Amino acid sequence: MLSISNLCKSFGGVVATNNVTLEFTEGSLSSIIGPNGAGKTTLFNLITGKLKVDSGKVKLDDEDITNLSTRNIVLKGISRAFQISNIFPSLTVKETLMSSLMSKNNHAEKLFNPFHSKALEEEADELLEILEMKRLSNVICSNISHGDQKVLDIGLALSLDPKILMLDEPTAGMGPEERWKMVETIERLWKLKKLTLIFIEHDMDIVFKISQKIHVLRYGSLLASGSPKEIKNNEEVINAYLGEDFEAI
Amino acid sequence: MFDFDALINCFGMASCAVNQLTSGLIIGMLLFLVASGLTLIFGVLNVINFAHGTFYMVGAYFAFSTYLFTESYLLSAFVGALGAGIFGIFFERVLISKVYGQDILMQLLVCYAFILITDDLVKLIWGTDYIAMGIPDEFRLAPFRIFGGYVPPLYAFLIILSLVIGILTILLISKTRFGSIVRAAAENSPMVSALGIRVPLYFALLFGLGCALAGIAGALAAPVRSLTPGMGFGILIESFIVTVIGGMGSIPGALIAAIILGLTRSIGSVGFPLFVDGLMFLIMAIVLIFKPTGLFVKGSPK
Amino acid sequence: MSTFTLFKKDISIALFSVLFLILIGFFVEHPWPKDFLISIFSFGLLAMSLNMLIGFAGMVSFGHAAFFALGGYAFGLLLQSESFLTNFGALSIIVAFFVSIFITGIYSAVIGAICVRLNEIYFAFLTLAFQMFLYSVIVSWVSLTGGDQGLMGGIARPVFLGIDLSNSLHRYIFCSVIFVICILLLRILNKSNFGYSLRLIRDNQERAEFLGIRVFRVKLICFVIASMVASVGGIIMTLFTSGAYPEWAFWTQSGEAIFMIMLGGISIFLGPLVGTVLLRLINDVVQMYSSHTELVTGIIIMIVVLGLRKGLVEYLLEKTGILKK
Amino acid sequence: MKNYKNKIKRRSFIKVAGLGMATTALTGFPNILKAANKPIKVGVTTILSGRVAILGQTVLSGMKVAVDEINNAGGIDGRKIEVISRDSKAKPDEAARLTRELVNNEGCEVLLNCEASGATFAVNEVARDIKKFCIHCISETSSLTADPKNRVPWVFRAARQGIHDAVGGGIFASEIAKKNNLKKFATAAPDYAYGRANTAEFMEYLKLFSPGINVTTQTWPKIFQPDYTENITALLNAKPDALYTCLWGGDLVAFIDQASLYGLFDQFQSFAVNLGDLPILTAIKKIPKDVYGGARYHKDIPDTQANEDWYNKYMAGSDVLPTNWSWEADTGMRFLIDALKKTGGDTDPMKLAKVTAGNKIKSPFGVDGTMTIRGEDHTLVNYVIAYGKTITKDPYLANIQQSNWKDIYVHEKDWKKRKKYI
Repeated sequence: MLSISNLCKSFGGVVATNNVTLEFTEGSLSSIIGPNGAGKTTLFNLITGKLKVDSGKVKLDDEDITNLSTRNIVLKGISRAFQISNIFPSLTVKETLMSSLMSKNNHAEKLFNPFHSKALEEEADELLEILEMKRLSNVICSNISHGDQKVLDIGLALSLDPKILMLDEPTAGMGPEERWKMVETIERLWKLKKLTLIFIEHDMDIVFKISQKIHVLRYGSLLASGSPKEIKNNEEVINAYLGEDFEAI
Repeated sequence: MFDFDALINCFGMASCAVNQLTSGLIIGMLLFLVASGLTLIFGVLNVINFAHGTFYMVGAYFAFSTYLFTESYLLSAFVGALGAGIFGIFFERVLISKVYGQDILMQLLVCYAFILITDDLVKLIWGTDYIAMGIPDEFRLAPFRIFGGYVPPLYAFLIILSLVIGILTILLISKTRFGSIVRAAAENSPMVSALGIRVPLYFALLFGLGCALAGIAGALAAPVRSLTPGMGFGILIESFIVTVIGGMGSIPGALIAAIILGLTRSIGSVGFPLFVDGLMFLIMAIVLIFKPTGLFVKGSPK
Repeated sequence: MSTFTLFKKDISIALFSVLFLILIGFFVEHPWPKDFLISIFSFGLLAMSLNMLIGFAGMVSFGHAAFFALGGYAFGLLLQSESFLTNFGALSIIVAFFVSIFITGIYSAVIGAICVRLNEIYFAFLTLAFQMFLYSVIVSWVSLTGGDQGLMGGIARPVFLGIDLSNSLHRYIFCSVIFVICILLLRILNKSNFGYSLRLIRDNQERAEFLGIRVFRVKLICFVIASMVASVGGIIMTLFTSGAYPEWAFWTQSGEAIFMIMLGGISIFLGPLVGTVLLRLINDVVQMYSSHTELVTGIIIMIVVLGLRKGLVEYLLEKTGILKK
Repeated sequence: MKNYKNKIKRRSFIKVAGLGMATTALTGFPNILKAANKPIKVGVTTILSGRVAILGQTVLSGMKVAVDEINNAGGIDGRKIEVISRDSKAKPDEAARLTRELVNNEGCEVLLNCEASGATFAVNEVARDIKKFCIHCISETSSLTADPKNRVPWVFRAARQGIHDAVGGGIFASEIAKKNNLKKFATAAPDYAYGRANTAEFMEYLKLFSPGINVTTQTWPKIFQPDYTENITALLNAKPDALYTCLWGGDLVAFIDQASLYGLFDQFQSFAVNLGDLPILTAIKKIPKDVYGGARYHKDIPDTQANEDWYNKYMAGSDVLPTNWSWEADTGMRFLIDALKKTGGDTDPMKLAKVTAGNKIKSPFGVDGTMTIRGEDHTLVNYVIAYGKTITKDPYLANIQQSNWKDIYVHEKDWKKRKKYI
């Protein structure tokens, strides 16, 4: 479904992504792991159009989407959530989702249509239901808990009706209990919406529990790819993780 | 609008070339002193001191009063700088530090209010009248003649002095303990506080230093520029242009940009006298469009 | 469903306001309230449209008054042109009105296309640079604009549809209607889908992009609309003073508009309008009782900024518990 | 007087303030109290803040001389003159707005407009609109009254007019140019309407009276520019025989100080039309010798007892020296008072206009002790236009020559024909 081939990116001489080739099949749940500075977030940024690719290709269903604008990539069905929850502080939870749905419906530039319409509100309510966030609908986003902000962030990505959902460290900054609740939410949504899901994660317990496939990056290059079982037994991965970078995980 | 013949003629004559180049330098160097303070404050405190021209004015008025009593140009320049510096520290501690890290509009308004208040205070103290300090006797000399061009001794002195002050400032920021603390605090102020250093004190001193630079420019120029309440306004706009072109936070950038501006004006007065201001804003716009961070600062805007 | 039915409430408030303003015109003999209100209409539109940039979209412009001036100058110049007046006769005012807004729209689209790519302080400085550039042009193009003396000799105000704009009552009513229409337009834009796109951009431009918002386009549209509304303010001022002046394009005019916004509060829709009224009153009252206008105004600003740390309207609403934050 | 008035008003302000601004806004500004023998209120807008605030100050002090005289003499049929002034901050739209407000709220019945040119044109339109008698006291722009398009039946000018100065100055300078064989002229003028028009008119008449003169270099510093170095060196490069400048106020002071550093005044003859204002002459620490300057206001020009008396009265009520604007404001006020006397205090604009057109009053600033506001174009004539040469000691100007108004009238008429004003 999504395939990237020979992707390269460097910043003023520092290589951030080095000749990475990966394949994500439809409906799969894959994770990307690697030490800090391995180029995981850069990879996300290259796929979603936030950064321009130096060389290499990104393809979605055999269509070349390399270096398209963020908006066009979103329209093609790839959306993402962020490492640090990335929301709209002055809007309420429901308004946030409504805004995002408005954008999906391609109504964002309608000058004279009232934002608060019944259809949009119903759509947002539905989404709130799925996210189990109904109780928060009229709370200003900057006032909800960190965990809720992260769920909302994912909700925003989900509201665009993506084929592929990319999550950058969905459990970062959470306590253990919250983490597992988040993992459950993610798995539930993945199944419910029949998504292709790609996520970056540091918590190995989570990674090995839910991933179908794991890709390991190091120094911008792909170190290994495979099922959790294969990765667990991969000599190079073990070395990498037992090496000096281990602390950083 | 453009008279290129006049330009070519001028640069064909040594005297004309000397006259215009040195006048570009003198305009540029005094501007640099003011702009270097502005850029320094922005670079470290991330605050745009819209009231910077006020300190130029205050420096000039302090120098004027000192000169009345002492008749000493250098002493009055020193008092002008010191006065502006102390006034700057007062402004920083009491007013502008209250809006650090806030909306730029808040900073703008605090500065605007401060300009209004200070201008009126100057009127109350020194009168609405324009005042001339007069050229000190030691500089009442015939101009130097270089290749037929004229260079007044006072201006030669000012160019050199401004350059020295500029270099000392750069050294102060890059080489001394004060400089390294300030730079570190600019990067990570909580960390530096944790080391037991009183960051607000250093910020205040730095702000005072920036204001003193504007003040000394005003004080040094006082003999040849008439003093009026509100005189800081014109110089403020020009030093903004310098700061934007040179890159906010870069003192060497300010130096180069100030000289560019000085030369634009001195060459412009021969070649395109009616378009000098328009050209200055145009240069600023072009820099902002193609390299918003300024010519001498690396990186791209947020 | 049409926009009219959907914004029923806002439209009825607008109708009511027009009615109220017209009643003032008819029943208050004293000319002062009309003069006062016309200047509020004019500068109010400048402040309200600037708040569409600053408050709705988070684009801090230091050069918004350029469009106010451009609208005023275009309108004044058209109505001073003999050939324009003979061509359009009684319709001159209406044609000049729309043409001036249109010219401002085109100009702001060009300036906006260059400026809106930049963020925050760089956007602010670039708009300032363009404003000062326009100011330089106005001041040095003496043969067209009259330079620093402004458009001299008054502008023609031919009667149309029985409306005679040299009559102060007619002029007042005409300006009130235009003013309310513009405010209603801003209100609708604020509450519309587009308004929420602006909020998204203001709050978090990067995330808005990842929601598929065309940030550049939305910002540019916002910039152009705000500029056109500002030009209406300039047109009202030109009608009122029967001239146009380069001071309108000077940066202090933008600065004053920013102050009006901050005085009222950027997060309340009508805050800037209240700010405009307050600034005018402060100005007038201080002028009457003190010769140190600058000192007193400066101190008042300090108190608002450092004491309240928000607009007066915001402060009062929060104090009274109507607005919770 | 002004301070005294302010004090009273401030006290009442404290009481009123309690009612709150909202009340003030609804009721209009409190000026409803009208006594039986109410004073005649004269609305004045001028520049009282910013860089040229000093000029506005000298306007108020100047007209105070005339106002005190009439009020001490019992006023006009028992009604005193009260000046209500506002600061326009030199902004035309503000001047227009304040003028309306002075009439509408303060109850001013007549207007004395003391604005520079831009704002004067704005006030001119307001006076036309609201039909109030108005005298412009400051703007020298010739077209204000010469161009029939701008003329309003009930509006007059009691100030210098650019074209008069240009003819007078042109004749004066041409004689010097002929005597000293000055051919190549350079000019330095502030880059705005006044500077450009003044320079063009002056050079036009200089060339007319002394053919063979040409302008080789023109430099245009910005108004309020702090530094003139590049303009000064441009002048030095051109090596002209003579320089003409119409810089004024603090700008002229700075220009002269900076030019002295380059020894500019030793190298060629200079004419500075605005040099003769007293505050300038006293502000410059070392006045260069032998610069020709116009007397804008000078206590010794004309050297009469009347002028001396006026100067002393002025200085008794002011802490700044009188300027050109002072005598103009005084003159405007005197014409107004004279007109009011003739109408018996009636402020009907047409009645006042009727007695003002062609009116002649006694004045220390008139050539023969009188000045006239011409009926045909509503502008002041027969005021002193004089030029002299700087000396380094008080009174700083010597060898004063007065221009002859007969010459001026002839050339003014030609000029008007050329401009198609008549």
